[in-house]
Amino acid sequence: MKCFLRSLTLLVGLFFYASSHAADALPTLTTPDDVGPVIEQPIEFPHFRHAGDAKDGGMQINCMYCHTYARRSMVAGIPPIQKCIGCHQSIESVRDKPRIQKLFEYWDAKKAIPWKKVHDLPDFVRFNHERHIQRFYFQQDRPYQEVCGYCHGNVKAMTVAQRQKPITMGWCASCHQKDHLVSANSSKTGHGPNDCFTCHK
Amino acid sequence: MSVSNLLENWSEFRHTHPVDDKGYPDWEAYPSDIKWAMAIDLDACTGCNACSVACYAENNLPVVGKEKYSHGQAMHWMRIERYWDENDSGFQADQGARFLPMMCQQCEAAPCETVCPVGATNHTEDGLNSQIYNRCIGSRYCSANCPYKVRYFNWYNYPEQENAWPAPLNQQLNPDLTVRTKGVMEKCTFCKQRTYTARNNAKTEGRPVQDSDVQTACQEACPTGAITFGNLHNPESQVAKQWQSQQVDLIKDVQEKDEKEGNRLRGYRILEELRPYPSVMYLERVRESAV
Amino acid sequence: MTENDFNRRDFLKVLGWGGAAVALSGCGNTSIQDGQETVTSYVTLPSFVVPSISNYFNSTCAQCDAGCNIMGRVREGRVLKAEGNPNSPINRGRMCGLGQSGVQAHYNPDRVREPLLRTGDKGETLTWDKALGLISEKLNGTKGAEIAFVTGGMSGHVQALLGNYMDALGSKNHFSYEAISPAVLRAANKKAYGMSMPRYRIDKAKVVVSFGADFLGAWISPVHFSQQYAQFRKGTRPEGRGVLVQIEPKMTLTGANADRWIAVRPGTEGVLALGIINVLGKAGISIPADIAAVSKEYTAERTSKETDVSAEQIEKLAALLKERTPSLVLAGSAAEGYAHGSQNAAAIALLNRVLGNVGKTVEASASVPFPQIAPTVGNRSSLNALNDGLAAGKYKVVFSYGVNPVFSAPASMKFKDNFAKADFKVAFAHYMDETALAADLILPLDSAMEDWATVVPEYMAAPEGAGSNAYAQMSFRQPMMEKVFPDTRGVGDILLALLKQRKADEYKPFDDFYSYLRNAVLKNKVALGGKAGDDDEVFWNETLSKGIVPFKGIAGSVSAKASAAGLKLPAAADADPSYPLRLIPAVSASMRDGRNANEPWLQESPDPLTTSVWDSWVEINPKTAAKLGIVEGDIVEIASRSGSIKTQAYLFPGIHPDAVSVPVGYGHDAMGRYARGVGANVFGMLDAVYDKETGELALNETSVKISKTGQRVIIVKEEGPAGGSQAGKQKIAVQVSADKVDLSKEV
Amino acid sequence: MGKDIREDIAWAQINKDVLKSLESPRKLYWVIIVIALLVFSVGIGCEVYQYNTGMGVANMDNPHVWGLYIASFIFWIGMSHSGTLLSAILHLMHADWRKPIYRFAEAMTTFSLLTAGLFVAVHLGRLWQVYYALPYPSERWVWPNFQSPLLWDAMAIFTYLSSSILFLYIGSIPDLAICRDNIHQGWRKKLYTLLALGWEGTDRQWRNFRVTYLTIACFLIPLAVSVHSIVASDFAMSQQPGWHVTSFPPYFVAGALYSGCAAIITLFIILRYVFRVEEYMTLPILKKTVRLTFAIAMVWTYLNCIEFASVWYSHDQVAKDVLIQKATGPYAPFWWAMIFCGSVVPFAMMVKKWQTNIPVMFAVSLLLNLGMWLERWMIVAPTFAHGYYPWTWDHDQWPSLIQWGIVFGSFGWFTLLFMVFCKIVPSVSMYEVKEMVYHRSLAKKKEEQAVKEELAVKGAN
Repeated sequence: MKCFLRSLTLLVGLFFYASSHAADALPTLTTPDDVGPVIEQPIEFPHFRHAGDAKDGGMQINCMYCHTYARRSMVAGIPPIQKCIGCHQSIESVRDKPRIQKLFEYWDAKKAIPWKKVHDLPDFVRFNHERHIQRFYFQQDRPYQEVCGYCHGNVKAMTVAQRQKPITMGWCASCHQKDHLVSANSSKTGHGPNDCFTCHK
Repeated sequence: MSVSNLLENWSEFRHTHPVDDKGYPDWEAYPSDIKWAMAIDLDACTGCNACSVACYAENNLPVVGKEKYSHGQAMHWMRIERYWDENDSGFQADQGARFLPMMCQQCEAAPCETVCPVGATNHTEDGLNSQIYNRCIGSRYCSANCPYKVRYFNWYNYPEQENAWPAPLNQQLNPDLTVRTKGVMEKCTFCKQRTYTARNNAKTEGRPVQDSDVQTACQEACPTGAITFGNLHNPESQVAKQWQSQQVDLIKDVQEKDEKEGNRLRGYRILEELRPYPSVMYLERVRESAV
Repeated sequence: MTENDFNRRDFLKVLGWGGAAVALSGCGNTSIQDGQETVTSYVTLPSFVVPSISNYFNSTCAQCDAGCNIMGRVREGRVLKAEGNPNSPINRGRMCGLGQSGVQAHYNPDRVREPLLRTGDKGETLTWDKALGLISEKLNGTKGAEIAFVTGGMSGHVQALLGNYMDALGSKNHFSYEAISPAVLRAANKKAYGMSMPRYRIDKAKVVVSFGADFLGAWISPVHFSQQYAQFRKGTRPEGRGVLVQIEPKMTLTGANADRWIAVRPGTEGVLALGIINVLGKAGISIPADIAAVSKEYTAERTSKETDVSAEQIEKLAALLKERTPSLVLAGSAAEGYAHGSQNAAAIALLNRVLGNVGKTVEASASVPFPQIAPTVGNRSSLNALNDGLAAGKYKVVFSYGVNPVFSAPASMKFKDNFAKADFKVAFAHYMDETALAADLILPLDSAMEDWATVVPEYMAAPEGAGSNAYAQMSFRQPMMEKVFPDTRGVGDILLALLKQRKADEYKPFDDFYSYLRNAVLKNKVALGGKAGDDDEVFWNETLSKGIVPFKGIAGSVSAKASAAGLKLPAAADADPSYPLRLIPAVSASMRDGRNANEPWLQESPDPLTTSVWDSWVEINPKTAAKLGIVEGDIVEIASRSGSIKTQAYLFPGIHPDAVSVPVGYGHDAMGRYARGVGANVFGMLDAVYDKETGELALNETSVKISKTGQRVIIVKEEGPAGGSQAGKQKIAVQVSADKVDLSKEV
Repeated sequence: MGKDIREDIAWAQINKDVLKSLESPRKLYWVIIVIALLVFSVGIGCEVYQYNTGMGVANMDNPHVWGLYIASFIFWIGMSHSGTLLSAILHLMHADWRKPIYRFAEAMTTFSLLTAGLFVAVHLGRLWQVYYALPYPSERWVWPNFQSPLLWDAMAIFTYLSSSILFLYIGSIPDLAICRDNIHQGWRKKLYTLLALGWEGTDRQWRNFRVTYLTIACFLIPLAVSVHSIVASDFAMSQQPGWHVTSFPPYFVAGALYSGCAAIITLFIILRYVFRVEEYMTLPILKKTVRLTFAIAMVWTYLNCIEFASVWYSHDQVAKDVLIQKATGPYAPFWWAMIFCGSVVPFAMMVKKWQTNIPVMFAVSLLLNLGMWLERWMIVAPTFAHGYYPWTWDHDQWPSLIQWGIVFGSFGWFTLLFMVFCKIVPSVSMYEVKEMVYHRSLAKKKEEQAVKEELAVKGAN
């Protein structure tokens, strides 16, 4: 009997110890990528061409040149076709490429492009692009590619954007629990809100 | 997430109340510089229901229809109560009726918060009593324990099965907050989506939130301006001035002025003696006796 | 960028595409569904549109005739909510529940979606071209005198266009009809003060005595008066907190907020007013001789006997009025709905003169210098004229727009039958309401949030300050989003198209009503507050963005010469024993005359006093009910000489024992899913008794008897069976006597 | 009064009698099974409808957010207590009369707990998210709220349930072995072989068995008390008038034992008839049970009075109002019925003649159960009807047929489980009855010996 009890205690203890460590190791800021599905878009937009590094043949356009609302609104927004046309009407060299032709078709028909959502959050979640951009891009002065990349992954290397991070609650919370510098030239740190109501609506 | 994190985490997700077990208020422990609060002047309130309709419009409240209304399943986060004066022979109407707009009082020590088995309702740092719809499993314990009975349960699947917003009425739905489905509790949030936006904008501009930043939907609609809403921590805010001038203290369960003889102030909080420390102050309705 | 001349019309067209994203039920969906939803995207987007941030467009509320200025909150191409325009002198950023529900009229699933032609009992859809062609066909060979157009109260450029159309048809038969209108008041005011709609200054009065004017609920411009009321109740204003006394047989929302609610015997309001004058005279107020001659016989005792108000109460009231000036005496619909309604109103107006309120709390308002857009007010006597004409077979083609006389005319008028006598009836309709159902051709209208219009309010509120007596304003109503249903049309567009049938050349320059309106406004740029040198485009855009166009009106003046000449109040008649009770059709703030009954928020927002929803009811004094053996929830039959209805009984302390009250606006048998079959229509059973001077239907002159049917229901209402009791002495809705609090130091 | 178990009954006879009950019960057994199935399917139908449509079909509203489900939940939890009382407490007290009946009482404990658990599921608005209430290290970094009495409840009940099942099972092992040895083919043989865990009845096995059984019994007693105290905390920890009562935990425990004992009487009477075990479930045992029940009834009545009294002499006006409402308001008929059934009817058990009168006791036990069910309902509902806030006062909301249907169905579910169990596992503990018979015969022999010796002594003198 004694023997039985002893081994039971030991087993239970082992279970808790092991599970505690196993769980501890899980979510961190640099999670292994959790790649989302490949999504077919109406136009196969080459992100790498626009935002990619120069060495890869990209033009290093700031993400927020097109996704211009990210710094002043909850949503980053898809640029209106107007924006694409604004540049492309004067870029004759690629005018006859099928993707560009498609773009002009939409423009001529005055029809918005039905882009599919790549990073879709459930409707009860409120994610604010503005706050994150303000915090990391403007206050901490981090490079925009890094800041956007926290959640969107390495978009500058993609053609059609694909989800690279899990974007689950635990994943969000793992970063919110970390201390981050308040601004570039301050040693003060703070972490993201852990108030349920801030992100849940 | 380890088991060793359990307790630490748990204490974090329940914010400290300024009124805790110490028996005296601890404002130092208050986690932010915002405490949303309200004041409602019952002398100005005419009971016209504009606030309630505005709430329907702002907060995606379903219209339940006659049959369900008859079962008491209406979803009005803000309800207008009508009371009569009474004497021995029954209701008296010669001084009119008394109206009371009643919504979640956003208690500082809310009875609903402690009892939720999953922590779907808890206190936010800006002093709201939050309701996380997706966390709710529908035990309804919060409502059972609410002294004001201002929590509303989704008895049915209003958006889908009950078709509460037949197209194109659904286009009116506010995208700033979700449409609740069956089986979750909901209640007034002091227009969380609006306070959120106000705080967000103020933060971007690097300044504190001011009165002009935010109005709740009911306050905005109120034809007589009976509702005041704002940050109680900001002494410049209208609501703080009102609370102050009425000598109503958020963290007391008995106001000093009520103990004094000859109190000529009319601010009070409902069911204050139960010590939930509600965030809504009402101002007594005044009636002239000379006529 | 590429399109610099970006105007609002195009903006609405390109903004959202194929319906924008709708908030979905969120709680069931815990998983992320990448690639399932579509992003809201745009072709072009003006810089002021930022996704997730709302834009506000100024417009004007169309839910009632007060003309409150509103802002539509627009997100992703959808209007979400109406909010008050803070710059409006009328509603000052506030709104009532009725106004809030305007979005539900806009998105209503029961709107008429395409033109319909009735053949026999069946309807068929047809194109606009065919519909308009049909009208043209029917009008050919029809004399102008055979064409009638019935509308509600109208103003602005739609009215101007309608006027032009009627001229083009050679018809003078424009009938402006309102089921509930202050027509008697207008006439009485004209006589007493020299203008039909002076400005009332509740906010300046120390005492307001209101004879049945429900200014917080459904009287003239309730949101504006609520603003004034809020001022009036402030202890911090120089006059101190005001005292409101409401005198009426059935408690209205205003009565519920009164310091003293006095239940007067129905119809004796004028007597009471004269009684008060009599007592005031005795108390030393100087009474002009003509008034004294009339009032002298109304001693406190006699008045008390006739009105059922105690002499003590009359004296108290007189003392208060004498002590606290200025005061304001209002005459409202409850006092006017009698055969002697005009007399009542005149007697009440005398009080203002006696108390010296005219010019202080009854102020002059401005009139509009442009007669084409100045408001045409509706009343019921015009319906009588139309009905007589229809009965005589005078009209062959009848247009109706914005009114529902088939629903709101008393059955004794036989309006429906007479309406059927016309050969061709065209209804400009929002819903398939009773009148649209009786019409031959139904033209679907844009909602007020899709349409262009200008509105000039009848009650001209003005901002504080100099020149306010010459202040006038025109408000814009403009589209806030793309049409919900693509095949509806604005009333202006329809009228323009019809006009083009008659005068193609004159209206050729105008593609649509928008261009007509723009042209008309820009033509009068200077008169509307612009400078001659202003750029048209800039002026137009600024005007639209403000939504309010103030302009200089013709300053009026009020005369304090209300005369008692010819004033004769009938002695209270003994009740007919077979119809012992007086029926008071109640106008509630949300239901009004029933035109908005299909908006679910209004149906579900409880009546403030009875807290009843989704049904009509009859209010009975508990004493009367006890006599008749009626308890709450009994289905009773209310029968008048002209008809009867059945509805549920509600025992209500706020009603005179000699009266019963049923709300109007319920009892539609058409209109839509939320209105149909809800409650009973009290309009139908009204006796055809008219005010002797104005010919207005005397709403309160119907005598009824009540009998139980034996059925009983549980009333669907917000209050519990405890009936709003606060027993248990808990501090819930606390009331305090004015002398127990110090209001002067409040913030 | 009937005969008690014969001391000279042969052990083989015991085996034979009890095993026979597993094979050929009376026809009534099948009738009961069919009825239980029907009743249960009514409940299932109602629940499926409610699950798909929403809780609204149960006719609950604000403020009546809880209804019969919670009342029935407490009722079934309460019912589970007497199993523990009979098997654990009386085991420790060496009351040997419990032996023929403790097995089914213990089964009752387990199955009523399972039924109670059903009500938690039925009651939740979003049953499909119930795992949120489980304390597991989740990806979301959130935990359930350990402050909530509801969570304590869940934990307590789960612990109690698992311990009860363990207790029931361990106690049945020797009997399962007997079954295994006496049945020669079919699925039963396989089942018993599996469940008997290779029991051979060796001395060492018996010794270990005794220790284990005793340990669990000791563990179970505080657990039982705590479970119902915690259920009481659901109410006592809240702020509502009529619930916020300090004496609720003991009151609930007493109520639980009370209703459990009443249920034992009911089932005792049914079982002894259906399974033809009149030989073992004898009237003297019934008499003892009835007396025990009466004692508990008096304790409950006392605590009930204490509760009223403490409300009465406190200055809590609102709580007082609730009490007055209970006695005079719309719930009055039910409340007085509860007083009648719970505090008046038990006096019938004082009548000696009736203590062993089967029909009378059957009726009485049903009434007691009804009373105890009403008691739970009278705790839950009137507080909602007359809480702190006057606007919601006196607004009655009666349960809909759907709600009644589910409550009704739960009785079918319980009966079904219980009856099937009794058909598979011997409802009379064979080895304990043997023990009892053995001890009694020993005692008798001793007594006879003593008499003999006395006589011998006398004779010698």
